[in-house]
Amino acid sequence: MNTSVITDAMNKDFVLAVEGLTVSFDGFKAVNDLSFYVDENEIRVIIGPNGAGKTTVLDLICGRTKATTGSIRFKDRELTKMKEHEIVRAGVGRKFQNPSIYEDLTVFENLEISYPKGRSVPGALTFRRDAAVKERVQEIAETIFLADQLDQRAEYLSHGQKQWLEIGMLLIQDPELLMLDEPVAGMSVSERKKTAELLNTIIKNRSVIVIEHDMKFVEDIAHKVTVLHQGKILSEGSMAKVQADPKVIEVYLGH
Amino acid sequence: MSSNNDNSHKFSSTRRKLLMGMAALPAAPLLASSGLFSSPAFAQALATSAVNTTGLAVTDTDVTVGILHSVTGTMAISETGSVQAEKLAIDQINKSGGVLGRQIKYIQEDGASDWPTFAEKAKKLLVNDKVAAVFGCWTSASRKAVLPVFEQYNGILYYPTFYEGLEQSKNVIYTGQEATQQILAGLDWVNKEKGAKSFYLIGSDYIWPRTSMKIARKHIENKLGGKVVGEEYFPLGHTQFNSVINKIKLTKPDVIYAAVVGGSNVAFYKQLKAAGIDLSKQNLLTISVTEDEIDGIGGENIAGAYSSMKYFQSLDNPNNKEFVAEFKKMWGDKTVIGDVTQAAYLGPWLWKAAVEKAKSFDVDKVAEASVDVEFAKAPEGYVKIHPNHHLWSKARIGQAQADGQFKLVHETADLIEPDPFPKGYQ
Amino acid sequence: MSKSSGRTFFLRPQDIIGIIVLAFVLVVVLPLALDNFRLQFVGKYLTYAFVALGLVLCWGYAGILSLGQGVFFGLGGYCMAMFLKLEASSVENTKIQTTPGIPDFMDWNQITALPWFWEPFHNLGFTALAVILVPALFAFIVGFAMFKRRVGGVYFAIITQALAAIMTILIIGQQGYTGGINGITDLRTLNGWDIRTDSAKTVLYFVCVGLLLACILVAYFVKSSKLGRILVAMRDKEDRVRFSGYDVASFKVFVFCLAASLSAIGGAMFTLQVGFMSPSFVGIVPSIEMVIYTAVGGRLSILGAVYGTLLVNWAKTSFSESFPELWLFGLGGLFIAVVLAFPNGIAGLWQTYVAPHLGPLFGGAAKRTATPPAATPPAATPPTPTPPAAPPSGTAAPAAAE
Amino acid sequence: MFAEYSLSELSSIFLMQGFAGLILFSVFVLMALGLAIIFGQMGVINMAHGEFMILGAYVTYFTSQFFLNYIPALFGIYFFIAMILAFFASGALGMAVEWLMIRRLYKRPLDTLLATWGLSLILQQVYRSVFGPREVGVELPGWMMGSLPVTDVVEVQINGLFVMGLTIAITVAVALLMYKSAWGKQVRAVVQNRVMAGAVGINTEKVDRYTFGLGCGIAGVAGSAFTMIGSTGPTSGQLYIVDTFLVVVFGGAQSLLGTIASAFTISQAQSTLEFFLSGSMAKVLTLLGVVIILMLRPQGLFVIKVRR
Repeated sequence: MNTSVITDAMNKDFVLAVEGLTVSFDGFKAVNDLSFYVDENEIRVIIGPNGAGKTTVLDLICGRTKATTGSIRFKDRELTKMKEHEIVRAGVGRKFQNPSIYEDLTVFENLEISYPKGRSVPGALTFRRDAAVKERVQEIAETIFLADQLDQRAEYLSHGQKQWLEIGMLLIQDPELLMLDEPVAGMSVSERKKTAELLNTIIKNRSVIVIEHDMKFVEDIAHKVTVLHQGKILSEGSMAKVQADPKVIEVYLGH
Repeated sequence: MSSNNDNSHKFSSTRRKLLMGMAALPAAPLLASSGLFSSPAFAQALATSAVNTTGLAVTDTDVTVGILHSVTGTMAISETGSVQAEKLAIDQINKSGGVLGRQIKYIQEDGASDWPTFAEKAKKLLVNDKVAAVFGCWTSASRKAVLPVFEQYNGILYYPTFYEGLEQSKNVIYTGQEATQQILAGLDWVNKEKGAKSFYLIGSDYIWPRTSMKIARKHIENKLGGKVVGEEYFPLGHTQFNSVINKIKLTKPDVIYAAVVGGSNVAFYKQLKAAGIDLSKQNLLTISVTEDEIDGIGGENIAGAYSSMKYFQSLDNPNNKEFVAEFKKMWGDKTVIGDVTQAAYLGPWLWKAAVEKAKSFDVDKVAEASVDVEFAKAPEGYVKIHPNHHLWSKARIGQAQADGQFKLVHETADLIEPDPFPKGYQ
Repeated sequence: MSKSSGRTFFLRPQDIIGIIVLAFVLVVVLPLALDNFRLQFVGKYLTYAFVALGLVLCWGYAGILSLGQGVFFGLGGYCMAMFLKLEASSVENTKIQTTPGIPDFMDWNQITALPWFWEPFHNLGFTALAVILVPALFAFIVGFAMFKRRVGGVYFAIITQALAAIMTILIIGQQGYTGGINGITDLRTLNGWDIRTDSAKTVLYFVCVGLLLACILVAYFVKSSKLGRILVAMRDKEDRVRFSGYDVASFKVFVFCLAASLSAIGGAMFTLQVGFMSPSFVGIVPSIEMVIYTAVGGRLSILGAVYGTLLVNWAKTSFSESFPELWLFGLGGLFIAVVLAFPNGIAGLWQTYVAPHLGPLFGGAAKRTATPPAATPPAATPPTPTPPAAPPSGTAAPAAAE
Repeated sequence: MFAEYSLSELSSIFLMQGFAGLILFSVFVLMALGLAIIFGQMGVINMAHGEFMILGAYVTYFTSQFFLNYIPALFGIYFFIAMILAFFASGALGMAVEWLMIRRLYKRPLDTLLATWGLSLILQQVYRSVFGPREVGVELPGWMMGSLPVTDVVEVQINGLFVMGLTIAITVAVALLMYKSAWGKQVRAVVQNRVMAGAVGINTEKVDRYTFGLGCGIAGVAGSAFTMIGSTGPTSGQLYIVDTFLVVVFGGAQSLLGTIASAFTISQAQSTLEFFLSGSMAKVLTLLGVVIILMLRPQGLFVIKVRR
C-alpha cells in the first residue's frame, strides 16, 4: 500500500485508519510500516502465520503497546496518544485471545462491571444497580446464551462459555469497533457453530476486526481479509482474491 | 479501677512466673558483714496494714516487685545484664532477711524492645499486680513511655541506665548517671592529661547521643577552650563507617568522642581498627562502651580506648570484689559486668533502704524517704540519693584492655552532684 | 436472578447480623467481662483494627500489599499527638524552659520558636482534618507516582517498606521537630479534658468502638459498591478492567488513600488512648505485623480483620506475660501457618466449618446454598493458583464470618 | 570545607574515600547476590535473608572458638574453613526451608514475603535461645586486621581487600555457574518456562531446591565475611534487609549485572554523600533517591519475569 495516495478527506469515511504503523522491540520490527483502513460496518479478518504480528496490531490499536512511529486514527481521533481506558471510552472494544474474565465474580457482576456507566471512582461508588442495568445485562446474557447462569461464579463456566462471556462484556459497552482475537480457538464443534451464530448477530451496526486461523470460519464472516506476514501486509481483499494470491499461497504452503 | 486489694492474693497463686528467692539459706557474707540494713527483728513488729496503706502486693511474709526489661528484640542484648543484676540483688536481700521482714518476690515482664509494650506492661505491673516497686527500662524511649504510667498510678521505678538528663520525677529513682555526671569529668581529664584541644563527636542518631554531644560541645568550647572539628550522627543500626573514618583522618582530632550504640558500635570499632587507627596512639573517649559492649566488639578491636563511666568490673575495692564473685557465681564465669549492670544492682538495695527508712511500702513515703538514702556497700563505692532522685556518684575513666576489661586510669576525688537540668549546657 | 436483583441496600442480612454481633461484643460483652485495665488493652488493640480494615480493602480486595501502613498509622497518631502536646505545653506548664510555651523536647534542642508546621495544630478542627487528610495526601502522592507507572505487587511492597524505613530515620533524626526516638510523650488533656483518667479511657474506648463501627460501615459500603467489585476484578484481570474503560490507577490510588486514612484514624485513637506516639509504630516491623492481623482474620473479611487483630494481640499479651521467649516462635509460626494452611484466616475457617451448620439460621447463608451446586467450592481445597492468592471462595468468603 | 588542607592530603583522602566506596560496594554485592538469585531467578521474596547471613556469622564464631581451643596453631587460616562451613550450613537450612515451606508458595510471591518474615522471627528467637541474647565477638586472625600503609596518609584496609577479593571470587563463581554450567542452563530454563523445562526432563523441584540453597549459602558466606566489619547477634540480620532488597530491586532483579550495577550506584552515592553530609541525612537521601528513581523509571529497571 502506498500511503501517499490516501488524502485526509478520505479518512473521514473510514472508522479506522492505520497509517505507517511501526513498532520495534529491541530492534525487532514486529509491525513494519503497516497501513490499512476499516470501513463502517465492515468485518475485517486478519490472518497470517504465527508471529506475523496480528495480535500486536490489535495491541497497538487498543493502546496496550505503544507504536514506535505511525498513526492510528479512529473516527478522526488519534489513538496512539490516548490511554487504554480512553480508547475504550472512545468506542473500541477488545477481546483477548485467552478468555479474560473475572473468575471471582458472578456472570452478572462480570457484565455489570463492563456496563459503560460509573467508570470513574466517584461514579463507581455511587453506581446503582437500577432497572436499566438489570434489563441490559439480561438482554446481553440472553444473546450470549448465559441467561441461566447469571448468579454463577465465572470460574465454573466452561471454556466456550467464558469466551462468550467475554464477548458479552464487550457487547454491553456497545463499541463501534470490536476487535476479536481468535474467538473460536479451543472450542468444540457445537460451540463453534453457536459462536458463529453469535458473531453474526453482534456484528450488525459496528465495524469488527477478527483474528482467526479457522479458514472455514473466516470464509463465513469476512467482508475483507488482510494477510499479514512478518509485520507487513502480504495481501488484502476479498477472501477469493486473497486465496488466489500466489504470494499468500507461497507463505502458507511453502516453496 | 475495679481491681482491689484481693488481687494480691489472687495472683500469687496463679502467676506462673512468680519466683521466690531461696529464703532460708544463710545470709551472704556481703550482708552479714555490713549489718547496715539487715534488721529483720524490727520489721516483724510492723503489721502489714501499717506498712501498706495503698493496697500494694504486700503480705505478712512477702512483697512483690516487678522487673521490666526487654528479653526479646534488639535491646535484649543490653538489658540482659540489668535483669541479672536485679535478680542477684533481690536474692541477696532475701537471704539477709528481706525488706521489713518480708521476702521479695518478683514478676518479670518483657518489654520486647518496643516502647508501647513497655507502657502496657508497666501498667499491668502497677494496676494488675500492684507491685511495690519496679526495676526496669533501659532506653530513654522506654522510660519516657512508662513515665506517665508511673505518675498516674503512683508507682516507683528504679531506672539503671546513664541517660541524657532533662528529667526529674517523684516516681523515678535514677541509679545511673545523668549526662553531666558522665561527660564533664571525662572531658576535663582528657583535656588535662592528654592536652586535648580538638574533638570529633560521633554518635548514633537519637536523643541520648545528641543531648550528650550538646553538653560536650558546650563544655569543650566554653570551659576548655577547645574546638569541635566534626559532629556526626548515624541511624541506629548503621554498619558502614568508612566515610566518617576518612573524615576523622582528614581532620586529625586530638580526641574522637564517641556515643555509638548497639550493632553500630561493633561495626564502628572493627572498622576503626581495620582502617589503621591505632587506639593506643589516637585518643578515643567513649561514653557508650562498657564491658558488655566489648563482649560483642572484641577486646582486641578496642584496646586502648578510654571509656567514661562510674563503674568498671575491675574496680579494686572489697565491695566490688564480693559483688563480682557473687555475680559470677549466679550467672556463670564468662559473664561480664558493665556500668549499667552495676547501676541496676543498686536499685533493689536502694529501695530496701528507703522502705526501711520510711517503715512503709507506700510509694509516697518511699519516694520521700529516698532523699539522702545511702548505700555504703555499692560495688562502685558509696552512693547517696540526691533530692532530685539521682545519685551522687564518682566519675571514672577506664582504658579498654585486650582481655575485655578496663584499667582504671582516673577517678574523681569527690562524689559529683547530679544536675539533670544543667545551667549553661542547654 | 433472585440474588442479583435483590440488592438494594449495601448490607446483606448476614452482614447486618455480623455487625450487630461485633457491636454487641465490643459494646456490651467486653466491657462487662473485663476489668477496666484489660478493657483499655482492648481499646488499644482496636486502634490496630483500623489498619487491618484498610488492608482488607487494599490488600485483600485490590491485591495491593503495602508494607508501609505503619507510616499512615504514625502520621495520624503524630497529628493528634501534636495537638495534645501543644495543649500540654502551655506557658505556665513549661515555665522552667528557656522558651516557655513550646514542647519540652524542642526546648532541649535549642529551638526557640514553634516551627510553622506545628502552628495549625493549636486548632482541634484542623487536627481532625489533618489526621484524615495528611496521610491520604501522602498516600496519594506515593500511589499516584507508582500506580500510574504500573508498579505493583512485590515492587510496591518493597518500596513501601523502604518508605517506612526512611520515615523512621527522618523522625528519629529530626528530633527537634518530632521528639526523636522517644516520640511525643506526656500528653495530658484534650480541650481541657484529662485523657489520663480511667473514666476518660473508658469514654475513649467507646469512642474508638463507635469510630471503628463507622469505618466498618464505610468499608462495607465500598466493598458492596461497584467499586468493590472493580477492585476484585482488577486483582484478577487488571488488563480486562483497563480495556473495559476504567482508569485502573485511579482506583488503586483511591483504595490506597482510603486504607491510609483508616490507618490514620486508628493512629489518632491510639495516641488518645495510650497517651503518646513514637516512631516505633512507623517502622518496618510494626507495618508487617499489622499485615498479619489482617491475614489471621481473613484477608477478604472486613469483620474478620477486627477479630484477627484482637486475637493476635490478645495472644501476644498473654503469651508474652507467661513465656516471653516463646512469643516470637508463636508469632513467626502464625505467619507461616496462616500463609501455608489458612490463606483465608479465621473467616475461611468459619466459612468452611461453622457457617454450613448455621445455614438455616441465616437468611443470607440459606440463599447462598440455593445457588447451583457447581458454584459451591469443595470444602477445604487449597487455593486456586491465581496470584495474588485469590482464594477459591472469593467474594463469597467474607460473608461467612460476618 | 577543604580550604585548610594541602593538595596531597586532599588527594590521599579522595583516594581513601574511593576505596571506602569500593568496600561498601563489595559489601552490598555480597549482601545482595544471594537474594538476587533467590528473588531474581525464583521470584521468592526472602525476608529471612538477614537471618541466613547471621547463621553464617555464628558458624564463623564457633569455628573460631574451636580453632582457638583445639588447634590454635592453625588459627590463621580458620576463616577460610569457616566460610565453607557457613556456606553449607546456610545452604542446608535454605534447602530445608525450601522443601518445608517455599515450594508450596511459588505461585504466591507476596505470600512468600509473609511466610519468610515469620521464618525470620523464628530464627531470631532460635539464635537468642541457643546462642544467648548478647552479641558475640568473633576474633580474627591477626593478619586480617589492620591496614597496609601505601603512603603516610593512604592506608588500605586488609579486611576491605579481603571482602573485595571474596566478592569478586563469588561473583565470578556464580556467573560461571549460572551462565556456563549445565546446571545454570537448567535453572534458567526453569525460570523461563517451568512446564516446558519439566517436559524436557529437568527435575524442576530439584533445581528449585538447589537454587534456593545456593542463594542462602551465599548469604551464609556473606554473613561470615561480615563478622570482620559488623556485629554478630540474634537481631543483627535485620540491619541489612532494607538495603539488600533495595539493591536487588533497583538493579532490576533478574540479571546479575543489574545487581552489581545497582550496588555500585547506591554504594558510591551513599559513600560520597556520607562524606559531605551527616550520616543520617546521607542515608535518608540515598534511600529517597533510590525510591524516587524506582517510582519514576520502573519500566527501565523492572525488567523481570516473576514466575507465573
